Amino acid sequence: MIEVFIDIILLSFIAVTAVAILRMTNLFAIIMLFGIFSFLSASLFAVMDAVDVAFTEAAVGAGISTVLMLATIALTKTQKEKVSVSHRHWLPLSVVIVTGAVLVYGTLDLPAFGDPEAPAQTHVAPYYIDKAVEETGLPNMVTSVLASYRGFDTLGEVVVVFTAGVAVLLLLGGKHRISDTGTNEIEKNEHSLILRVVAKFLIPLIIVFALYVQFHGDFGPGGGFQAGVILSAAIILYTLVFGLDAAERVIPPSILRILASLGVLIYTGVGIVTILLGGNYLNYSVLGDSKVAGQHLGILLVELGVGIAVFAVLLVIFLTFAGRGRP
Amino acid sequence: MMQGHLCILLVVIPLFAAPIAAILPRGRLPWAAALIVTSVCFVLAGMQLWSVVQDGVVSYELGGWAPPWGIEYRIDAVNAFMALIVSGIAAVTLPYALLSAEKEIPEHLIPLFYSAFLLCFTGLLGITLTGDIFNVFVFLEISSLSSYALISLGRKRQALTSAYQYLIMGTLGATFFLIGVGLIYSQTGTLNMVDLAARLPQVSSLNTIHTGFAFIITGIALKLALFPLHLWLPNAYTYAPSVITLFLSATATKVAVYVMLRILFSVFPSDFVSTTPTGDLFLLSGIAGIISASVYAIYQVDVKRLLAYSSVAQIGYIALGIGFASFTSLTATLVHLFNHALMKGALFMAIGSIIYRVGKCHMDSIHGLGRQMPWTFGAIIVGGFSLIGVPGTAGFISKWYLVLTAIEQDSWISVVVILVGSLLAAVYIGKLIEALYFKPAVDSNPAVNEVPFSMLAPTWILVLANIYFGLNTELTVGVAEHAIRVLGVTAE
Amino acid sequence: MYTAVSLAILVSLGLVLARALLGPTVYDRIAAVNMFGTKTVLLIAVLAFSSGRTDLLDIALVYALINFTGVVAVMRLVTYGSFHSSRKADTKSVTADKG
Amino acid sequence: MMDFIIGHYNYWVSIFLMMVGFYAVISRGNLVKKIIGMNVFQVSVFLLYISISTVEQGSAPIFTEGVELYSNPLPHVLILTAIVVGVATTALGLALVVRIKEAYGTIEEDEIHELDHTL
Amino acid sequence: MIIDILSWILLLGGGLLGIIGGIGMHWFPDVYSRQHAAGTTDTLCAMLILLGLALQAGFSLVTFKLALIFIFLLFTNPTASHALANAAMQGGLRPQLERTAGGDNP
Repeated sequence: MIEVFIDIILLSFIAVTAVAILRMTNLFAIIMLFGIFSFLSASLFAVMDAVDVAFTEAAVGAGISTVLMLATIALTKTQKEKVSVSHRHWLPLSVVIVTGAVLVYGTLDLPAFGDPEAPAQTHVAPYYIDKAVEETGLPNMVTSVLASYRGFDTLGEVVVVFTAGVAVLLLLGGKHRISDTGTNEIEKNEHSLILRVVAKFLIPLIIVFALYVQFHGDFGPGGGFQAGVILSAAIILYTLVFGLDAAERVIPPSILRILASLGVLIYTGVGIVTILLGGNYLNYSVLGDSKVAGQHLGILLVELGVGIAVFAVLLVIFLTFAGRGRP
Repeated sequence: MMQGHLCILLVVIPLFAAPIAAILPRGRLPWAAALIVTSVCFVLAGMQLWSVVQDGVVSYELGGWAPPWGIEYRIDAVNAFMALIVSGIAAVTLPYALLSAEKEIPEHLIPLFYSAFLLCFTGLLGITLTGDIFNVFVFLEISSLSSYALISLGRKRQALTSAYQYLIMGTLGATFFLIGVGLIYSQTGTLNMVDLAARLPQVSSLNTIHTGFAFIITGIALKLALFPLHLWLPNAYTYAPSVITLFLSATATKVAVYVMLRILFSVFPSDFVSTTPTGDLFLLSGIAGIISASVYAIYQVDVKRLLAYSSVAQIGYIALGIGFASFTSLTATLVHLFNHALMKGALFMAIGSIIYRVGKCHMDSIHGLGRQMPWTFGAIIVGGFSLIGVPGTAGFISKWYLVLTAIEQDSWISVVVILVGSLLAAVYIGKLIEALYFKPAVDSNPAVNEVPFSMLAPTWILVLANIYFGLNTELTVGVAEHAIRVLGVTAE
Repeated sequence: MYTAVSLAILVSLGLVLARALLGPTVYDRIAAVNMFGTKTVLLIAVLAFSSGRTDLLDIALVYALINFTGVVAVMRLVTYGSFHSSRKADTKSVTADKG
Repeated sequence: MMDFIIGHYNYWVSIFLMMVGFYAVISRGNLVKKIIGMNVFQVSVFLLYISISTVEQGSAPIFTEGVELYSNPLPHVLILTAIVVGVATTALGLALVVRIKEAYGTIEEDEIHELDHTL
Repeated sequence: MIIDILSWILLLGGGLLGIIGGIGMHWFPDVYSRQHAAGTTDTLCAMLILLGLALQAGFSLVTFKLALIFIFLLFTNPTASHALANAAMQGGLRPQLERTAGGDNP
């Protein structure tokens, strides 16, 4: 009962936040609110038992997206949205209202929230719940569906991330010098001492935690994607506290680009190996002595590929944004 | 041994090559890698189509999991045909791309450029071959994201804004598609297309299915640039680098049409679709699209934009074909997909060649170039005739079939619209030819030569294909008819 | 008992959210976002116990970490105006308006 | 009636969020705001999917001794993919915004249109 | 039993502090005093709740994770508060030394 209650309260909060995002014009405040929005939605996912999704949404929405948005308003030096009066608002409004009405019409027939007899719960899904643990040997069904049953989707997902990395490099990767900073000052860090000490202490912890998430993903919430995001968050934190140049000394961008490609290649490569061993693409069962052992090994490898690719790409994206306009 | 894995190799080979291309050194190596990959894929796609036509539908279980639990690749004549179009165009584009891209793309971005190109190619093939509706979404996003990036590489700053506009429209479309898939899933519990087709008839009276259907169709229509959702297309095609314009115009919208056909004719039950106003809406959109886009095209002064509007008009013909939903009309649609890829490919290549020589393609700045670049000019003439639908070119065949259907269905207004559309096409192609050949050369333009052979050869391959498939219809129409029968639509 | 605690946290979440919405300065909002993050962490932790799913603690941990990174990023931006320079930026423009 | 409302509240709130996000995308002229609106729109779709996957009294789809009822893992997997797609799109969109600002000096749609037409 | 009662007291105390902190964010007139209200109660509230939970859990991996969360919050909150106040000072906001009616802005 309490979960339903929390669910409803959080949903109301999130609705209020969304309206505020729409109505505000100060972009900085909007991005702050977007952080809250992501936290709220992540909590909702947690309440609705989607632990892996909650994990990812928090790391991606409240973490990476927000930081990138901040970087963008810093680069565009725009704090305020201009509200134009000339816009005709009735057209978008009517489009939205029609869309919403069609959707509400569509939901009238939906089974009630949480109904265990709903068609979504009774056709394909029970197979995973009944068989996944036995067939792949992993307790976390989300991981086994993600990496094995629908492993090809996940390959696509990694490629999407990789594409984003390529795209951002294509757009922002070139040297762009802004005119007003002629002096090449030495990066002297003026960030407070406290922050630096704390960061030095926390970053190793975060890295250890990322590794835990990477390899614990078979048993609990987590996996390659989440681990990659957390690891990149650690380096992002390092960059924020110690400066961009220091971060690039620790991990040179050229290495990151190779790592990004490597991650995708590991995933695709595992599939090619399974073909060579006589199975279908991404059929991990042929990798080991027994079916379950093969599945286990395959999932471990592809999760590793995912982790590496996501870590490298997100970091490349962040560093590219952060380094834009650097004197 | 590899025979059974043909369909997956088609996607995996470019997928494997893309990250490698990204880290190759500058120079021509990334291009060579892309060239080899696309040519191999073209051959594989040909073999795939052959085997499908011979032995029937191929089902490939990814990960070894039986559908609907795992993802399935399901190849029949329709998507094998599409895969052949996509990989064929890619294979002709690449030899052309070498010089054109070197001229238009900054040197240090070349490896990433070919990587993105391969990713886009992978995405398009992935959409085509899959039998899982969510997988369509994933690969749709791969191809879309890479095409946004590729479009933004155009040299004018408008390339950035048009890429942004496309990004917003494309993402809205993809999200609409996602909403639709979610709603359909909530009532059927499955994502596999064959399984969906089996389960949808029992639930097709529910509101949720209607809403889901509407959202999926709207989402694809956005990607397809169906009139009036086409607003992103003219800008995107105008400002993208020449190579990208030619590749996307010949493949991206075609693949979206394919998804539309698949959803309308193999996923949803036909008696469900016929109760909705979908067919009429397509006819309406087709008629409005043909007329308005053709008229717009006439008034354009930028040649690329002119051709982009003409693409919108051509999508109108395709929409007409889908709207009639008969055996002949769908055959016409498929044939037109193929032919339009050929003619727009040839035309955009020729325009790209002009840009290669003079750096722009404004109507005023190309005066007299036809006399200086006879081969390129020849390509434009044949491509243009094909676009108009002159007998003896590929364009005539598809229009002919479309007119036949319209007469069959007593839709005289469509017949008139198709004819008027051709007339308008004659006007804008005429304008183009006049500017190229009959106007005196602009003084500010230096005398130019014909473009190098590596650009002419691909152009003329497409030009000759336009003529060949205009004279010999057995192959295209035969395969298309076979494919339409596979979709479950038969001649009465 | 867990119910009472989660309710208390929800109430404070509501209050913090109101502060984030009302502003008026950017610093108020940042503080609110930070506090909101902390409260969410606590909510998830309490939820983990009330539902007996201690896996949720991992999520709480990630929230705490992301919250910290986010706040540091905001701070850096407010102080320096970009992620790469170490010169003090003119930040007056950020702070004053009421959104 | 009450049951019906409680049983559909989740869907309706996510639809409301979709409308808000969609409206922000198509009515606002600021390019960053459009992207934020798009994010709101996408998150609301995630909410819809997860609402569909929830089973009352079910537990998270991680095998535990003695637990019989799990929520549906499939939409979770789909949404994980969709979240990643979302962040990829956001990153690309923001990169475009940065370049547009560099090329035009503004990120307001109206002003960009004006600049393009006065050329 | 004793442990149970103790943990309940801690949890409730934490919850109460959370509400007080929330009210504090509205009670005070300027950034610094609000920051003070939020910062102090926030850390203590987190401490109490996590300690209460740890008592419930006994000694296990769970306690370890709770401790980790605790360390995180312990470090992050004061650091964030400090950096925030710092940034606010640099940003030109002066602390309000006397209470004025409706004085919200610098």
